[in-house]
Amino acid sequence: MQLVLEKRAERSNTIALVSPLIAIGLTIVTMVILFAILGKNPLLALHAYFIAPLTDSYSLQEIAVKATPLVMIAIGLSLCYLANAWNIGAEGQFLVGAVAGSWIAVKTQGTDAGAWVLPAMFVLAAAAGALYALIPAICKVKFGASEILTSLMLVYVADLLLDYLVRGPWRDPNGFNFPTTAEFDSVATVPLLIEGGRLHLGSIIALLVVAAAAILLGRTIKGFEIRVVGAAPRAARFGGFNANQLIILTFAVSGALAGLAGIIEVAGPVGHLQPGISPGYGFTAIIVAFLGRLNPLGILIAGLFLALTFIGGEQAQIAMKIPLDVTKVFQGMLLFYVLACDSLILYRFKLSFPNRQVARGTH
Amino acid sequence: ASAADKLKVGFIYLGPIGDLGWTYQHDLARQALVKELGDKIETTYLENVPEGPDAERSIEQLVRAGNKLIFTTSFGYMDPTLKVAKKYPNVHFEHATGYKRNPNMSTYSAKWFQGRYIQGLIAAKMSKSGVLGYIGSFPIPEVVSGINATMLAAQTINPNIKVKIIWANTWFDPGKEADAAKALIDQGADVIMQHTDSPAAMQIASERGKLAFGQDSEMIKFGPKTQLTSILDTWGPYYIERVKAELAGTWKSEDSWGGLDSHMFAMAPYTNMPDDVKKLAEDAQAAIIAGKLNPFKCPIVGQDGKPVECKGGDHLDDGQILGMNFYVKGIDDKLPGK
Amino acid sequence: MLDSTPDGLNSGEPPLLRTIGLTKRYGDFLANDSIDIDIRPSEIHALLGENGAGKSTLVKAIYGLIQPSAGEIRWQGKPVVLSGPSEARSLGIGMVFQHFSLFDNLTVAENVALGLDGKESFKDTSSRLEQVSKLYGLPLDPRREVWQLSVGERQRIEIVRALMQDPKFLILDEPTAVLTPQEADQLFIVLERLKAEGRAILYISHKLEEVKRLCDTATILRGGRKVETCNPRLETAASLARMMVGGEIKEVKAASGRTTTVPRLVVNDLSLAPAEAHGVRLEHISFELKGGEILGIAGVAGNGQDELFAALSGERLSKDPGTVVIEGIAAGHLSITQRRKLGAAFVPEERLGHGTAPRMKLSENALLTGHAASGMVHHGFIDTAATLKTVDRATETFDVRKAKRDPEAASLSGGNLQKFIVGREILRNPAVLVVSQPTWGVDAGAAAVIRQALLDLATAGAAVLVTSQDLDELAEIADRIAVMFHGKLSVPLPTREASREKLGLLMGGSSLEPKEAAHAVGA
Amino acid sequence: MELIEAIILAVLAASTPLLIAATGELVTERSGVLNLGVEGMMIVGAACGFAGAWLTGSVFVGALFGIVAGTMMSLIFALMALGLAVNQVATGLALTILGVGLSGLIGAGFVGERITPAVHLHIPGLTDIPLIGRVLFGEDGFVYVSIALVIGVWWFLYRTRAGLILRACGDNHVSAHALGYPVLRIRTFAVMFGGACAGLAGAYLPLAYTPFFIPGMTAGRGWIALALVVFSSWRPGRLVIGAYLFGAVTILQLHAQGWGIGIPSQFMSALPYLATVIVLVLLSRARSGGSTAPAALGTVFVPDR
Ligand SMILES: Nc1ncnc2c1ncn2[C@@H]1O[C@H](COP(=O)(O)OP(=O)(O)OP(=O)(O)O)[C@@H](O)[C@H]1O
Ligand SMILES: Nc1ncnc2c1ncn2[C@@H]1O[C@H](COP(=O)(O)OP(=O)(O)OP(=O)(O)O)[C@@H](O)[C@H]1O
Ligand SMILES: [Mg+2]
Ligand SMILES: [Mg+2]
Repeated sequence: MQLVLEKRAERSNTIALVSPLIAIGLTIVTMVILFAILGKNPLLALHAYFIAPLTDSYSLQEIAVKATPLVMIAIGLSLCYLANAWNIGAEGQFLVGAVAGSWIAVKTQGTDAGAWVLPAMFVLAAAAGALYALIPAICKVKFGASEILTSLMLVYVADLLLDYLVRGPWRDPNGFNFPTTAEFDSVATVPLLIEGGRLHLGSIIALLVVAAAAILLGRTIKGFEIRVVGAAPRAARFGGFNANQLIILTFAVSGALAGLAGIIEVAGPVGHLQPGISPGYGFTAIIVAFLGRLNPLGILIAGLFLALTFIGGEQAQIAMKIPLDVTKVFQGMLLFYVLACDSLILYRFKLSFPNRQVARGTH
Repeated sequence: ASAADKLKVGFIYLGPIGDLGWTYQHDLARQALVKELGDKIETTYLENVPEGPDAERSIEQLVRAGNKLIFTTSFGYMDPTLKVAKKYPNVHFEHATGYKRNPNMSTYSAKWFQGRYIQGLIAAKMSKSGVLGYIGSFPIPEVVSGINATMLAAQTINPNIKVKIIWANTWFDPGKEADAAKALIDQGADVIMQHTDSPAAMQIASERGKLAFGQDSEMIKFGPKTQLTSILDTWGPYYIERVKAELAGTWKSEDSWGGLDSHMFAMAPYTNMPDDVKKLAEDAQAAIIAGKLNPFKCPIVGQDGKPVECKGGDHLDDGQILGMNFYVKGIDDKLPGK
Repeated sequence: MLDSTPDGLNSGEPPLLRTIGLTKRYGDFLANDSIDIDIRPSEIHALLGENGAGKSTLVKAIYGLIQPSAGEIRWQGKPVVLSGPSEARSLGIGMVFQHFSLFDNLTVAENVALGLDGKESFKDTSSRLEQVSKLYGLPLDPRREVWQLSVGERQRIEIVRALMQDPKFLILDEPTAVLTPQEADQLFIVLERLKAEGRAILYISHKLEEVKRLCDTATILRGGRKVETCNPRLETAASLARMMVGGEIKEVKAASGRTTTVPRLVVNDLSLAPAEAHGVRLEHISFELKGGEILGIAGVAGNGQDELFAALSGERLSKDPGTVVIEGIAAGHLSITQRRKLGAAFVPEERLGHGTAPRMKLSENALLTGHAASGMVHHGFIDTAATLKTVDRATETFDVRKAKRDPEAASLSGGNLQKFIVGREILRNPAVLVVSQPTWGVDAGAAAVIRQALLDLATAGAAVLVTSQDLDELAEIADRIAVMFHGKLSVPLPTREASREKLGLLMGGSSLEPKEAAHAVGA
Repeated sequence: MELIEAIILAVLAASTPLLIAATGELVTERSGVLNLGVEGMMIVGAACGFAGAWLTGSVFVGALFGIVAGTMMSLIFALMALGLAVNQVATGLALTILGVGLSGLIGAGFVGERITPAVHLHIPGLTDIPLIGRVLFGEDGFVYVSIALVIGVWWFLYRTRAGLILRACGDNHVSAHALGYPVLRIRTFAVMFGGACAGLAGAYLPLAYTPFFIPGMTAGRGWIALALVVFSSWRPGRLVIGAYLFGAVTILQLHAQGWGIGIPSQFMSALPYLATVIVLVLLSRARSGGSTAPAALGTVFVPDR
């Protein structure tokens, strides 16, 4: 017996709609088994993961806060991936953006700089993220160096750069030499949306980014270019679109969005620059991009969903002492199932039996 | 007491509980706490909580789950802890190794440099080559003060003692720590000291027949013939004391910076050394506990040859130690970020 | 219809291979519907049919590459079930594929070794390779890597590889599509010799004259079914075509009074280094094409036609703007989009992946080439209604058959997709149309529609450049024909002077005088 | 002199896991499959390898456990990327996440335990030769295995028919299929070999390098292995050079710190990564545009049947 794929003449839109549901269903079944093995009550665990975080406004806010950088970075990455440019280094671009934006905050600290500070931080962060992303893009376009690896290597470099700055030049003079800048002034801080909560302006920006990406991809010729270059490079060249330019462009945009996400995290929930400002956002966003099928709306949903699993994972840790590793297994599994089910959009799965019986059928 | 009215105590951990180092020791202390007061309290922990934007949420999640006393066990949790503390005045917080406090937020840390001083004495006695190897994680004051204390002690035995420092730029990468230990030994160091968390360096020293000190936890298992002693983070007594205070309703915001006298940390048994060295170490320990010996006793000469200002009378004051960012004379390395 | 062997055709000998009710189903689509065929030793058996009739499917099943859904294969009278090509090879079945099955980055010897079953050492294979290729007059250098070789040489590898298995039965799927007439003649000599050695050959070709000359028997497929087995020597090309199509083929009619006007596409001494290591260098190409005129470019594939197309379309730019002049404007340095704005339109050879993005909708594929100058884009935003209108108009004008209004390009059959692509360009009323292999892989009906459209476009005053390997097609529509060889273009000959022989010689590179070519302008 | 020997020994030890994992990935990629999940397979290999050695007391059994674990992980990848034709980049990333989680669960029970590490060869006389003795005759088994592995893979790829077929699959899967080679099955084996090597490389860490298990102890070495494959332009010989070069930069930056070179340690730590980027660029440049990557690398293949 063998699993055989049969290409569909056209992608199935029905499957495209139900496949995420099947995937979630399969993940839940697997999780139930895993919980049972671990000796945890599966129903309670699932409740902690999926239901509890949705039942109070605090958790909902937290989901939005957590999803904000993920969605923003993933939108940028999706543009790259659609154009067949493999930016794996969003984490580094995030950090560099955070560093560059913080530079303004650090330099204006204690001065009576006005309301221009935050916008300027955003602009500089986006620019720095974009420039940092351009390194692998240019290496790719000019020299043909694999962008997957160069962008990844640069993550480590960015991490060490940030580390160097906060331990050296930008160290808070009153911080007992601990590796952090001083708390940013209020003009350099992302405003909160709900007093006393953590929901901040960044979430609105993320929504705007989603909307802009949806319009870009769905309605504009640029978006079309991106999609064609990725889907059929030769046809794209025939259409007059320059793949190299698009690699540069999508890398720059995704770097800019990652950088912006970086400064929003630093000037928002964190409030100062320090090592470890990213719990792997740049990498998690890759999952978000794929979970969302590289579609802006999908990414928004996927980002919120993944954020839910983080919050839920914590609540499961607290309520049921389920180890954090289970959440990771669960995220990996979810991604596998989504990818596998999406394969159904293009293919039919068939079980074939050794041909000896089939071929004799009519005899 | 029934489950409902048990006191809920929460912990936020930086690493996995299995890191064999920092987080591992905190969790051992939590277990000791459960053993001692298990019928009156219920503990919960969140592991692997990064020191970034997630920390605040994780702490708040513990609050919302009903924890009344919360230990946040790494420096990077300082600001998030403070933010949550301000939001929930009725919950008490204990933050490790930081310096910001609030009426409902205490800080606690240990004067590990006292232990490092003792290690410096032992190291200088035991080293035949006169070269010590030091693996640093990050050049934060805690680590720098440890290096200085080591050096000041070692110089009392051997004024020409040398220390070679390698910054691993990580708290935790066993492979890299092992590589660093190898490099130090290959460059002539015969006593390895580490301020990173895994037992990798101990293991390498043991393989090479050199001597080493453990870090955070008992590492003698990884070097039965190698470990001289180890600075053990023994948070247990402190945790028990604070929880008892909470139970009794006497909890107050405090700054506990415990030395060897406070049981905040301890020295593992002095092993693999001749009796005279052992005696030297034990005497120093006793003197420190008795308050007769201060590792940062003035005069202290900085790397640049200029004496360091003595803000604490005859020794450096707490602020100078907590924010230490200079090397003492005799260290030929350059302090990163200077 | 159990035994369909016609009386009088080799009926004396038992068949070497016989299929009974062979059926292959793809989803709901029947690619082969209950096909019976007999192949006898010392027989060259033609398999004819339109594109998509199921010829390749049938031979792939016989070669064990795909598993039939139903039916039986008998080899020397015994039923066999082939689990894969290597089993077919061990029986004595060899195959030369329609699309080469070679490995560009491996050497000739390695490619050959991969087609054998590995019982001899690599060294022995190499030396036997040299023997066999000498024996049949198909010279090959075993150490060269395939990407360095010409199409003809690649074909040779395929054939030598098959011959080295010493097959009793050899299948050739359209082997002459890429050969010059002279190379094809050489192949026929080899085939006759194999026949004389007692081997059977199943020969797939669209070139009916060739089939009449070479083959003893012909089986004709239509829509996946066998419609006839006959002796091709007793048929005419027209009667064979009728059996294939199942009706008469519409004649393509040129409008009588076509007048040529001003030069609309001029190429002046165009030379271009190859873009890739194994590309062809274009050398001193010059010609002039007036409105109302169709210039045909013949030549064996891989002689620079693709490079010329890229240079004309602007997919590759030349440094000197004057090398390509469109509508009187030097355009050598302009991008494809800018050239489209000047009134040029292009139809590449490859439909899926070059002419269209396979997994995108037709409306999006309309946008692909229409975004520059067809009012589909306003201020960077796409006018979806306009793109859909283009699809509808192309559908109507060119009878594009599809399952819904706006399906994905890949879901269309080859002929229908080609009609859509040609329609998409022609509807833009181009001043210059450059089209490559307009009817390659397209059935006779659709081909007629497309050729008619090209003629009509020229009649309306456009300049049309057609590159094709099909000499009959060029004879039918072109006013002049030039031949491309090794990146050089011959002097265009008026169609009535361009005999098959002459063109054949030019395609083989015989009588091309570079000096003449360089100065040749117009006719 | 002794210092040089010591540095070489340290470099060999640091390079060995990279070399083993990269050799496996090289074979995988030569067959046309890009498996980015090396890190995930390594870390599971580390956890299972340690578990095996701890339970049985045998480093050899531990290594086998690691190999089996890596292979199992790679089978998940094969099922997804080959069986279900899923995008290979996404699948590889998912595999890494899954691996990190799984290794944590598996390893949780073994934290704090220690084992006796793999023994080093000692041939009296030979091992004591100055400078080269310990380098050549005093390594642990893994080092010799890694060398044998690369030589074996070279021999396999360029001297055997099976190797030729594997390279053919990576060059053009359509042709390979047309000639009757079971492309997906061959690729599955190549992926499994890659998984086995990654598992072994992961197991090397707790069995020989630092004989205890700690979650996350691979610390990004899987990613470096991936970079090395590109660095080597898919040739086993250059892979050896690349792995040892990377190991050398890693070790030498530590020595440089020990010698007291006044460059920020962060910069020194960043050196191996920067060096990788620069070398990748230089190599790609030297190839003047054309890549030597297997032509079918990373592309989906669904055969007709
Ligand atoms: N894997 C497949 N799945 C679905 N349909 C297929 C598949 N392979 C072939 N077909 C369809 O089967 C039909 C027969 O194809 P086949 O390749 O046998 O045609 P052919 O007679 O060789 O045509 P040509 O002259 O163009 O080579 C075509 O309509 C083709 O699209
Ligand atoms: N690989 C495939 N998978 C699924 N369906 C296919 C595949 N190839 C072809 N088809 C379907 O088979 C049908 C016939 O396709 P094909 O291109 O072979 O047509 P054709 O018979 O050659 O027609 P035409 O003569 O117009 O070229 C198409 O409608 C297409 O939907
Ligand atoms: Mg065919
Ligand atoms: Mg067709």
